[in-house]
Amino acid sequence: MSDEKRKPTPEEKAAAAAEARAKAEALRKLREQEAQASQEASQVEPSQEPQEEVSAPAAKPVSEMTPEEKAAAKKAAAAEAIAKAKAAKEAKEAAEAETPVAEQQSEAVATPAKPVSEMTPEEKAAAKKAAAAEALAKAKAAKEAKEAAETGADTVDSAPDADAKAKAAAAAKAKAAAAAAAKAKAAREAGGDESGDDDAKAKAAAAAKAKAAAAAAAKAKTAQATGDEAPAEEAPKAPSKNQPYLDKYVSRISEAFGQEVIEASYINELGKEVPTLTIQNERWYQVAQYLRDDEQLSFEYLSDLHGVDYEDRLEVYYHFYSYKNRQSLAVKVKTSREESKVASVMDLWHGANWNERETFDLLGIHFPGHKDLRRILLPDDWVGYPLRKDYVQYDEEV
Amino acid sequence: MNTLLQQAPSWGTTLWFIVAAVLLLAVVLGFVTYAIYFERKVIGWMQLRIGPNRVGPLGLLQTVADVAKLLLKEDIRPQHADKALFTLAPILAYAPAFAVLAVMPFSDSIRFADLGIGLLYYIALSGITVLGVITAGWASNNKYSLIGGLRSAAQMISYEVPLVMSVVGIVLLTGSMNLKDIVEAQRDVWNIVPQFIGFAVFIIAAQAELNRTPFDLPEAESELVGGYHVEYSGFRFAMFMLAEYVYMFGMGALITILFFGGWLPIHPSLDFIPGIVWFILKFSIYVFLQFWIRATMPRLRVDQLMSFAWKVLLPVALFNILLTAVVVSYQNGMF
Amino acid sequence: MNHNILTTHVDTSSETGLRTEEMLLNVGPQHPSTHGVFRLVVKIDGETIKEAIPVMGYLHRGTEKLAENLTYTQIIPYTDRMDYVSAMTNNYVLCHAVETMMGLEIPERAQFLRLIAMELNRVASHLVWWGTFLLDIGAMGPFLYAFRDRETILDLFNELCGARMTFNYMRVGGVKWDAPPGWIDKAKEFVQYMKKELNNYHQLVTGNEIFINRLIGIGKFDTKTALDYSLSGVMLRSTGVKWDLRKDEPYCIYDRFEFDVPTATEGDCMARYHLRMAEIEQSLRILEQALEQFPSEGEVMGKVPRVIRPPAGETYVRIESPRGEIGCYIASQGKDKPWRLKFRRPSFTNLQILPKLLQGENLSNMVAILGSIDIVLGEVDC
Amino acid sequence: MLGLAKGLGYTFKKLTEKKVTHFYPDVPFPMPPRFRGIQHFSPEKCIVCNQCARICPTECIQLTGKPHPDPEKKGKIIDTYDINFELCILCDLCTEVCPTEAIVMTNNFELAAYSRDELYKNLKWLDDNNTNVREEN
Repeated sequence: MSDEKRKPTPEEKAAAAAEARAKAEALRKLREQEAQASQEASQVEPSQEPQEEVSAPAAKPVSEMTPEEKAAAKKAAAAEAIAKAKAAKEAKEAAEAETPVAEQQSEAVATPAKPVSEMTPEEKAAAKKAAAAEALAKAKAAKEAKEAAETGADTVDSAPDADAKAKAAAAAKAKAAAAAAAKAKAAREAGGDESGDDDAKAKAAAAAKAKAAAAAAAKAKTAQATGDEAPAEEAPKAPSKNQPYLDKYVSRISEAFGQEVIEASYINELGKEVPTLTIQNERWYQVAQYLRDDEQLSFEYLSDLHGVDYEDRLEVYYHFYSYKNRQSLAVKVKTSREESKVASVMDLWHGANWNERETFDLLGIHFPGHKDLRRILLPDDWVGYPLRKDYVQYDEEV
Repeated sequence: MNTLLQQAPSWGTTLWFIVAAVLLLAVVLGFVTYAIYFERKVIGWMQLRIGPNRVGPLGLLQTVADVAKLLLKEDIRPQHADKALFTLAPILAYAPAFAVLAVMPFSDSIRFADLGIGLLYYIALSGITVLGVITAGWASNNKYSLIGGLRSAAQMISYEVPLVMSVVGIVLLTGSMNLKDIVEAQRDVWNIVPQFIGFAVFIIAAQAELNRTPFDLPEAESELVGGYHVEYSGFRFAMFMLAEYVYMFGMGALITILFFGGWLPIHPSLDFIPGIVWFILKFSIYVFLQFWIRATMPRLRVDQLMSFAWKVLLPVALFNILLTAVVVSYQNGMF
Repeated sequence: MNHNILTTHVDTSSETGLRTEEMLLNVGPQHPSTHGVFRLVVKIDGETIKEAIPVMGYLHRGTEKLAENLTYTQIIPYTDRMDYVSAMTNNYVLCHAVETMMGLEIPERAQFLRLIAMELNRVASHLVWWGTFLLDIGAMGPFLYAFRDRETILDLFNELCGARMTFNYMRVGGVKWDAPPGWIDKAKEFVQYMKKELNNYHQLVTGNEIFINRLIGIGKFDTKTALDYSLSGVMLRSTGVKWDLRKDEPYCIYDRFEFDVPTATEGDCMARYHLRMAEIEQSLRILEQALEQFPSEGEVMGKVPRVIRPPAGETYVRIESPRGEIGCYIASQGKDKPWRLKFRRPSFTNLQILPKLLQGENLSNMVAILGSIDIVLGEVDC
Repeated sequence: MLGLAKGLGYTFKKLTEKKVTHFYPDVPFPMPPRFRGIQHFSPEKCIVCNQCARICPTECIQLTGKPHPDPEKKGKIIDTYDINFELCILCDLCTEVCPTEAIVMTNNFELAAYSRDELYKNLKWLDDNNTNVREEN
């Protein structure tokens, strides 16, 4: 539901119209899916356990899961989601016991016809599942949602009727979903470090276990959900429009350098579906060169370069653009915090020059190969790297 | 005045000279004060502002207050500046600007020295100002000053050539370098008509000589911050400021004399209006033009400036001399 | 600063036998033409620049570090202070990034208000550029004319959001204020006025021979260099690349309006001048349409959770600011505060080409080239 | 030459045009109703919820509450309330979150002072700053 997505390109319009017509069918399909999923889930469940532990407390982004993980998670979650209506209640209680922040959350749950837009993608998707059954029963909710959808008014101009209908259905689902979403949040908070309340934690822990898997699964689903909800339902695995590009990049790079240089590859659903690669640090320079020079890739424009401190590692984020192919690509290169080193790409893209200096200045990442690596924003005699999470300002008197 | 000049020097006459000089200085300072005031006003009006309006009625005392402030300011000299030259530079810049006024005939009766080579005197003395500017640039021990000083030297020397060349036509026409004779020779028609090419060259070169927009490179504030006078403050800075405006006064007077017929009226029938009024009127138009240009024009680049002087102005001025010479010879019946 | 520029070269072996010396000139941080507190150390031989080293950071406030301890709503006022000449686009890029992550839906009316505010701000920004650029070139009149017209825009903003430059107008999910009564009509009036006034600007400056001669062929580069140096906005378009994020990766509701992306092929200061002037025209064109189609009623704030918590993950969005491509990267851990916030500042990136452009140029061209890049130091130093 | 002449023509026309400058400070500069000026604080409305201090991006608001003097009543009343205008960026967030409109914006904006200490405004000062109070908040 990002900005872009709301603007109806011709294809999207057509799709929306088609969806509206096939709405009833879609819903039926969804139910089938759920039934199927619940069967599958029972098979995959054991393998699911360790993952939810990882994903729940640290809120591990989808981005770091391999496709297989994602798929597995989804299946498991689908099954659990059905049983979630009940859990929602629990979560509410848990939330109430929590900090004021959590209270606000539960307030949000109570408001009727809460639009999808308020939920984070993973919640949305999770909610959708849980809601599907409820939604059918709730004719009234659908009506409310319709109104909400109309005020939202995105694709009003094209086939307003059909559109609104489709939206109403979606919104109805979303409404029921809100309950589940809140639960997800509560669970995550309990898991995370925000709430110090032991009581709440204990309560939430139960919910969290059931929930986390669902959330993880949901994330996988958002890939399709971001665009439009109906297609996601029709074809749950419908890949992002950028999936072919990602596949192309992966195959080109693997052909040239072998599989192992790509540590991970995925579509970043939160970031306008940009294909994202994580490249092995040691081979980065060669890969970078290839990215720029290869005919089919030709990423001649470096839009952004900066570093992120993830506490256990540092990452350098590159955002490339190819004016030839009109395609974006995000690349991440990891490095250790102690001996941070990422090959400089300054001689490939001159625009990296100051950006690398800035990254060095603020995060202390070294760029071997950079010709003039010195501080750029801070004074030359500054001590420490401010954007590191453990940074404390140097005080001469201490 | 003429009688005074021809008398043998005595205490009495010397006193008279001094009084007259002080009087002229007062007039010139008054002019500078209000030239600055009007410059700010005119440019303000053109830029949809109202200009100075806080000190005195209509802001008339604004410049007075500014000058008072400059005179009362601490005299600051940069530590590694050349002490002697730093002190000398403003005087060098100012003195010739004032000295050239000695030969200006403001009207039939109001004038000082009546030199046979008045024009030459003016040109020769005004060339000294550039020395002051270079000295200031060098002595300040500041890189911006130095660049400004050097730009100024290059510019002033380059533009002096077309400036001189452009008035040769008038000298040819008049047959005299005496400024009074030149004015008298314009009874029938002002020199601006027969000498239009010369006038165009002169007014451009004069603009460059004055370091005024669009030729204000030596002090280009957006490039050199302030150019040669960047390190000057207080009354020394006031001297430079004064030199600039007095020089403008001189140049305005010269142009009025050379091209606009000095104190002569537009038409002989308007003779009842005193000559000095005509002079001031014509002179004011030129000064207004200065302000007007300053409100409109961007600045030239230094290399364009030089090539413009040598490749455009000088040939045009030479052509003007040739043309005038031919015409004058024809009139004298040589052909 | 341990850089080779500090060693100047003394030429004793010249053919003339004259001893010449290169000179280090410190331009800035207090210099009228550096548009803020930017410093350039230039090595000059006479008036020819041999080498130029930009030094910046005098206005570095650590926005990115501060943001790590602020909620998203609290960061918005900080973005006002980055590119303070065009704060609306900064507001927008942050909100847009958060909205992209959260998948929020923005009400129609808010979208229009955002677009109108951004385009007005683009006009205002270009007017500031026009005025200051000409001030650099040595003409002081245009500066005041430009600021007079910008004043009208700032007054409009003042009425809209209660501030003239630091708007803090946009919020995640919408905008803070609806347009006050009569505001749209005033904006319409301004657009009509500005269209006419723009011709006067051209009359005053564009045909001026001195001006033309100072800009033609100065600060020239080609498309390949532009891409290599990650240039964006007018800097890129002046080399012939037809690229405007409003057109090519439409955000907000730009795809509903008709406008052109002016391009030039010369890649010099003159081309950039003409492009910016043409961009004002196009912005006015967008404004005309947007103000005409402005919905008569509707919400200005979408349904947003009380506490804004983007899901864990990261996003990078980019939009077209008056200076080029402004990007916002957010790494979120699912908290109400960003884990890492990074702005891709067009001024910073565009400035990188400066040392290359200045090489071998005259000192007078330095200010023209620097002016034509159009930097805002609040953004360079962030 | 034509370009130069055109430019001169333009500036000459402006010579007589109406001037656009204001006579500030002789004539006060009217600000639109939404203008974000110095805050006005009404202590009787404050419920000491601390939201303004928490939302402030520059942490320039400091407040303390004390128990309600009337023992019958619950809750707190405001004791001290300081805004440090060295830091305040008048971003409007405090007035936005205030549930009781105890803190509101005014149209006053003249803050210049000779000493930094004068920029610390306490409860009384903020309470007395009650002219031109903004209506919409």
